[in-house]
Amino acid sequence: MWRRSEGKFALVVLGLWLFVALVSLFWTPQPLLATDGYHVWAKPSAAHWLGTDGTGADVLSWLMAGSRTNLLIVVLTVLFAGAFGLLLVAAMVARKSALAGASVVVIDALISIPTVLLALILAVPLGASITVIVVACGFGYGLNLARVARPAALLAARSSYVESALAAGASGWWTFVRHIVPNTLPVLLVQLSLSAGTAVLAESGLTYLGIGVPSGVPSWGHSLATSVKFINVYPLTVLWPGLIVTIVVVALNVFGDVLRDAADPLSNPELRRS
Amino acid sequence: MSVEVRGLHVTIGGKAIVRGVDLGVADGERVGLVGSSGSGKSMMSRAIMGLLPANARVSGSIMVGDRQVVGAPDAALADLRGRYMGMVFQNPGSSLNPVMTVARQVALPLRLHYDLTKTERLDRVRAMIAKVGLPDDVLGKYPHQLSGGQQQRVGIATALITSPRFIIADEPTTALDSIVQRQIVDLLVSLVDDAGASMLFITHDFAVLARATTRCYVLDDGAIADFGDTAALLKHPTTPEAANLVSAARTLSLNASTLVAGNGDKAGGASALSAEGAGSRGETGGAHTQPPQHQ
Amino acid sequence: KPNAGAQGGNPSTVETGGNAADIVTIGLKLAPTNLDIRNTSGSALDQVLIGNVYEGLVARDGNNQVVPSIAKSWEESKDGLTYTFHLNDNMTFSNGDALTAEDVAWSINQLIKNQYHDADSLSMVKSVAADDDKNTVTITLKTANSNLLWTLTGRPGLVFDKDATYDAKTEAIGSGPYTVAKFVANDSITLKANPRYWGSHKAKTATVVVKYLADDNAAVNALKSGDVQVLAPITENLAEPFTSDSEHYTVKAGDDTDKYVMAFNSKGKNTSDKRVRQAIRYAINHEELIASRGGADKALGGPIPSLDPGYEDLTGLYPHDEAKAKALMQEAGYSTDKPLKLTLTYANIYGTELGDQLRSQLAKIGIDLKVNVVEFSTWLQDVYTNKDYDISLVDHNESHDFYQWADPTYYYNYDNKEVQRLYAQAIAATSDDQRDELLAKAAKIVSEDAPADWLFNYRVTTAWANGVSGFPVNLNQTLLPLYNVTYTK
Amino acid sequence: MRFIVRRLLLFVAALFGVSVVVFAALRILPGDVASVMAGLNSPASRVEALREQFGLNRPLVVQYADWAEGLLRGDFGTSILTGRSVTSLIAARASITFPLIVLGLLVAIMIGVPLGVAATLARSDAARTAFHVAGLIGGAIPALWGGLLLILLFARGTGLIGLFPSQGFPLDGWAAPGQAVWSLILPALTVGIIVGASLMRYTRSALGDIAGSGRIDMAMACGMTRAQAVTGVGLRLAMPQLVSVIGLTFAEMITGVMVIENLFALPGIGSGLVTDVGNRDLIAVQSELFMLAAFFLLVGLIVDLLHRALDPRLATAADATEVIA
Amino acid sequence: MSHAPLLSARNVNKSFGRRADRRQVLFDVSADVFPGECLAVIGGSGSGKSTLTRIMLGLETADSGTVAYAGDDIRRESGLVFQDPFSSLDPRWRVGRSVAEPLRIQRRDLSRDEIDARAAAALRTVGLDPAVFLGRYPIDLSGGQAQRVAIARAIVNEPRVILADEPMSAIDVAARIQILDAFAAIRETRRETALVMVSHDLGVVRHIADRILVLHDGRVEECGSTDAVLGNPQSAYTRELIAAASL
Ligand SMILES: Nc1ncnc2c1ncn2[C@@H]1O[C@H](COP(=O)(O)OP(=O)(O)OP(=O)(O)O)[C@@H](O)[C@H]1O
Ligand SMILES: Nc1ncnc2c1ncn2[C@@H]1O[C@H](COP(=O)(O)OP(=O)(O)OP(=O)(O)O)[C@@H](O)[C@H]1O
Ligand SMILES: [Mg+2]
Ligand SMILES: [Mg+2]
Repeated sequence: MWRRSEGKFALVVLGLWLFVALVSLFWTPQPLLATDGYHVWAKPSAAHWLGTDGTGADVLSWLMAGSRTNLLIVVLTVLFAGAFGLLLVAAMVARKSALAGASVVVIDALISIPTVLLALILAVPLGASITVIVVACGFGYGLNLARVARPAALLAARSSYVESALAAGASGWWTFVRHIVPNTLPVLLVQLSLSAGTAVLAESGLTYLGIGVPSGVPSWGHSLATSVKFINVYPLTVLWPGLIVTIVVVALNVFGDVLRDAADPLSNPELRRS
Repeated sequence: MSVEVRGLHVTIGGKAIVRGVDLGVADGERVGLVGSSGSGKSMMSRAIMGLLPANARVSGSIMVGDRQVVGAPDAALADLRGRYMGMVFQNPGSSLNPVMTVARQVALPLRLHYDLTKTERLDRVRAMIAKVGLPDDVLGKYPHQLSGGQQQRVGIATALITSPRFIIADEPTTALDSIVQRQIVDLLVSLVDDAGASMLFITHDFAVLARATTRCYVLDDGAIADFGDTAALLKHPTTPEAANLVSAARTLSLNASTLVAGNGDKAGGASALSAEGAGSRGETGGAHTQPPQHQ
Repeated sequence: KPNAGAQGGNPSTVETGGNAADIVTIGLKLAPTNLDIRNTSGSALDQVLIGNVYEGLVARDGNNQVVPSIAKSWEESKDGLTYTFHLNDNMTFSNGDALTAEDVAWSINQLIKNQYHDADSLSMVKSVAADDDKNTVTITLKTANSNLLWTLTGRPGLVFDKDATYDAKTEAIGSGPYTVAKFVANDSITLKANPRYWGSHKAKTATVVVKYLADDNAAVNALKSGDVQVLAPITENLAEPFTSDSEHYTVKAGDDTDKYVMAFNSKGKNTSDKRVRQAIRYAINHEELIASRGGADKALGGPIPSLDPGYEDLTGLYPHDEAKAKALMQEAGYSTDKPLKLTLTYANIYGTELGDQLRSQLAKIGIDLKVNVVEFSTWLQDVYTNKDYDISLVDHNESHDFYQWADPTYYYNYDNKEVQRLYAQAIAATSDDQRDELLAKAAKIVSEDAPADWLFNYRVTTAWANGVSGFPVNLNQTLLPLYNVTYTK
Repeated sequence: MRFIVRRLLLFVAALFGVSVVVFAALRILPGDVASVMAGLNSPASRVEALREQFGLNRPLVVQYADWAEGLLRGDFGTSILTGRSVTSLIAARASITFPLIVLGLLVAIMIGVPLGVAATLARSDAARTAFHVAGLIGGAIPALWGGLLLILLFARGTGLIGLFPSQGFPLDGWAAPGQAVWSLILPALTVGIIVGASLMRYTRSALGDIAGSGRIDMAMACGMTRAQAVTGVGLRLAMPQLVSVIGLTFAEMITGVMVIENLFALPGIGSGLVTDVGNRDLIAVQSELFMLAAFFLLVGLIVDLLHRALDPRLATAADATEVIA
Repeated sequence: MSHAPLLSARNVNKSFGRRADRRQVLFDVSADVFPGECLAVIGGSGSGKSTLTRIMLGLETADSGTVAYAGDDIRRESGLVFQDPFSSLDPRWRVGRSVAEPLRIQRRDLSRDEIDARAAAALRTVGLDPAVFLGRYPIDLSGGQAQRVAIARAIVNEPRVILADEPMSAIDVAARIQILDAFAAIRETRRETALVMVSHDLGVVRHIADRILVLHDGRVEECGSTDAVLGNPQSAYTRELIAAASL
């Protein structure tokens, strides 16, 4: 992975992200909660590398702490989407054709409901919360995942190697876990990395709409949403979270592509050395 | 139309796939190209058609008639393809356009190269469809509604609709059962001969080879390992690569005699039966470029 | 001299000549959902309709003083129980109907009978009678009420056309200088000069469009790009590009009665402890809060703002004093190591910054403040109706609203008999001085009891393109007479 | 045919499910429209009276039945707060949101498809990398931020090159079509560029798959140039896939559109929904949510049918599972 | 060759599709497989060869008719070899793992080492050096090698029946010889093992089969010893098939 330049980029960005998220648990340049009403919207300085925001809090500290919230959201969303998506894939490639047919049609129907509608409805009982983002995105992306993975999964499910395994007495579950999933993995990886990126984007959108991350919880979307209205006055404060989100999303997408190539024995001859 | 390949090299991603091939097909001649899987047969056909993948590096020369293919701009090649050169693909299922009806598919080269009215075009398509032995009602059908043999006939009709002077058939029968396989080979041979065109026939089936061609090349790992008169080559392969292939084929043939008797009914290949037919082999490397004595 | 404040607030003295624009667009923030001012709460309606479309029996000026409107004069009986209003002559509604004493009496009686919004502020009214011949309206009270006239400047005093039928949610028929030509919910209201207007506040600009720009950024862009000529309010911090460009723009903060009330549930589990409440008041650095907001707002030490009767500077009662706050918390059993967990619940319209700042300030004295920013409707349910909260934060922008502290059932849960007694006396007072004195006394007691902290008196910042004149700067979030507004390019 | 019937039945079932879920979910909200209308400082008796007046005290089942019965008649009810029929409310907002979506989609298609084709045809590695990077970055920009950048660049009055209005919709709405379209350009560009970037990647990958499938070879063997084959045959073959993708994008665009509507102060469905939820105008909210869901379900249905119509192999299959991909 | 069939199908009928699409692909087909013999099933494309073998193996159920197996569980005592060597090996599994899969499914009693040893032995039987091939991925195999791996996988648990569905139409002639050699080796070492081979390549059939079953459009055209069927075909269809194959 490291050998390709885009792999390097993705690994560096994601590594940095993880590192900063961990560090922010123990240390931020300024205490996260410290506000200073006398120094709001301060320009970058030695004490505040990226300046301060509208409460006089340190922008860098909030961005650092935001990275852990976003990491949490991304990880949970991807896990949710992955698990839900795989469940749907399992249903779609089931040998019971009624189940397979029904799941295909149901997915096709549900997939047209936008994530934000789901989030709006979920936010009704739950209020603005990370759960809303994770569940709404996880659900939507899970559907997407299933749909995108369907051809590859079906191809694997109907392949002769699955037939051979079945003929040798394997259970449907065995073939699913050992044959179908690994052979769908390249598609899954790419799609999950897309989902991860979209989750970061969705966080900023939903938080801006007031149904995402609740107030007081640092996140990039929060930093973006609270500074957005000051773009004409303090454009730099808006620049950072937007830039970070863009770079991270690019890195996540690239990561998926590179990981697919690197982790797949078919496309990576290195892995095939015995 | 004659085809002259000289010192052809094809490299993809640093891997040499065709390595210095010289090959010639004279006007009106049917030439075979055999070789085990992965020896570069399809790559040769793609090179001649100018259909190599974008990342392929080509050197050498390929003359189709008096035109150079290597390094020619895409537009010039497009003008050549379909008009002077036609191609029959190995797997019709995956090469026929699934959203085109048979009529539109077959008419495509006409549409691209000739300025005909709709009815003129349809008439020609209808005639061509009849020639390949398909009923008229397939015209409105889509490829997936046809059987494999029917699909392959559509492929042949498409390749031949403009009466090209040169045909490449790249393993056109491997996906078909033996009865259909035989029909297709015979059809192709008769159509090519009727039109007086020349053909490069790629296969690894020696029975088919013997039936369809008069002269052939054996390709091994991107280079020509052996060449000569088909019947003679099958009878007395000289190089070990050729010998290996021929002996295997012989072991597995239903009865050994049919293998060489193959060229049979159409092309007057009876002469191939005689051992003397091999006489022309072993001469200079340039011999194969000469037009064969066609009966 | 009506609306002196409005005039005074505008330094531009450009005379409106022939080149005055016949359309002025104004950007406001909080949009009304409908036009039904009798049923729907919210100051957005008062702001745009009162004085522009509907007129009251009496009106208010920019200093929050009662001035004539439909009534040109009035008399009050000695005992303070009878008010006689003398109406103007030849008044008409925008539909052409004549505005008579009958309409006035009907409007107020309907309000009381149907319990329209704010009806309970007229609970002391015994009867309202019209004398069409003399063109007078007489209001008789059960008990004397020093607040009656002021109350009538608001919704309870509005006069509607008795004979007109229209969909009050989407249309408005009043007697003011403007009519509503078009109303797009949550987006805009187009006001057109009322050709049948009877009075002296004749509209100077033919069309005034009020655009509601909920998004601050959109608002700033709108003023910058010339899509609107006035922005009220504009966040002080956002006004910087306009402040620095005085060649093209004018930015000014006006006085107002908005009180950012941070109420401590007086019956709450932890906040019933007066020491905790006092500690919080000492802990809050009002000056810093105001500075962070751009410095336009005024410190406010008690429940009565400067424009209301009974005002007195109480900021000295609880000066910022962290040590004292810590000591009080210590007494109550908490410290930074063993913090007291409290939840602050407030509506999302006020932004997240305040919550973050308060949490930061209170953390220093051992309070772990959880900030719960909710929708206004949720706040209404949980805090206002169910009184289920520790600390709440609301901008109480009403004027003359001290009664809240004298009502033990109000969501503050504040119950002080002395305050209640003083307030009752103030209401019954027949002289303004007496009333003001009693109110000031009560206000001081309230502030000392610390049932809330008054973060600041919010002053609305207004920005306009130079060339605009006649736009009121004071009180313009509740009272926005537009007849005088012009724009000369 | 059986497929269509089944798909329609499912559509109806999904609509019913959505109506129940939406209705039920909204009833969990704290607070109601009566208390919002009464606001601060109204006595409880007034709130109660308003509730009674609006029928909010009836059992939920009765309220649902009432609403659902209206839906069947095509009557979405009357918004309690604004007093307008929900139908006209939705129509007014949709007249901004849908043109915005459509314009955005047009921009996306105009950007995404040609660039996707160009990326497929690119012969040099440098060009391919450039397209790749552009696609990656374009798709990674948060809508909110992208909108702001565009405002900074092109907004009339504030931008570097002031061209387009950056906020609000003309008062006369579509009565002034020129102005209306003009005010939608920046928002549409914002959504369009972001969606276009991902559409470009989809186009490229779909074309890439097809280019390797032998169909392009066949077309070229018939005499097409590579460019002709990719644009003519390749795009047509990719069409079913692209239609699906665009259908999904269409639905996903609404998130961006909601943000964008707020940012550009457009009184569309997105900004309207958020206010209505805040005001607890549940009759309006439930109808709006239902309409939106129905609309997107309909888009899904159309896309599915279109997908079949575009691929003759699917048209005769009884079940989508029968054809892989 | 014993006289009790190891596997026998009687009057098998099979249709696919529903309602209007319904199409019968097997009509009253009967077939016997005896221990130790090699039965070739030949016939044109779509004649039902694969379907018949799948039914005999229990991968598909017949609409009517019976399949009897003179053992315990055919699934555990049979091996399956497909036409396309690459698609029948999981491309993401190493050869060793693929070959051992039937053991891991069926023989929970065996230890890891035993399983590895048996997989190596199976590879050796088909003429592949375990040291070289165990760790490879299918993509790095030639067609002949891949097909032999698939055969190794089919025989690893010492099946009593091997079903090979067109095991060599996708590979070149030279590689076919290797496969035939592999089959020969198996029949050498395990004389009881029956081999059912579906093919339309009569050359191959002539080379290996003891008996031939000819299917045509779902019906048994004829059935008899190799020499009888090829030398003296009874039905017109068989004659045509032979003539076409002779070219
Ligand atoms: N696009 C490609 N990129 C890189 N290598 C390729 C590509 N296409 C084919 N090859 C390699 O080129 C060699 C020759 O392939 P080619 O398809 O010409 O073989 P062939 O003789 O036609 O074989 P077959 O009989 O299996 O069709 C093979 O080793 C193959 O792996
Ligand atoms: N799962 C299925 N659903 C519907 N039809 C099927 C199915 N499987 C096979 N068929 C049909 O049954 C018939 C017999 O198929 P089968 O695969 O047994 O033929 P075959 O003799 O093996 O042909 P080939 O030589 O091409 O492999 C064919 O017409 C085929 O289309
Ligand atoms: Mg080939
Ligand atoms: Mg078969």
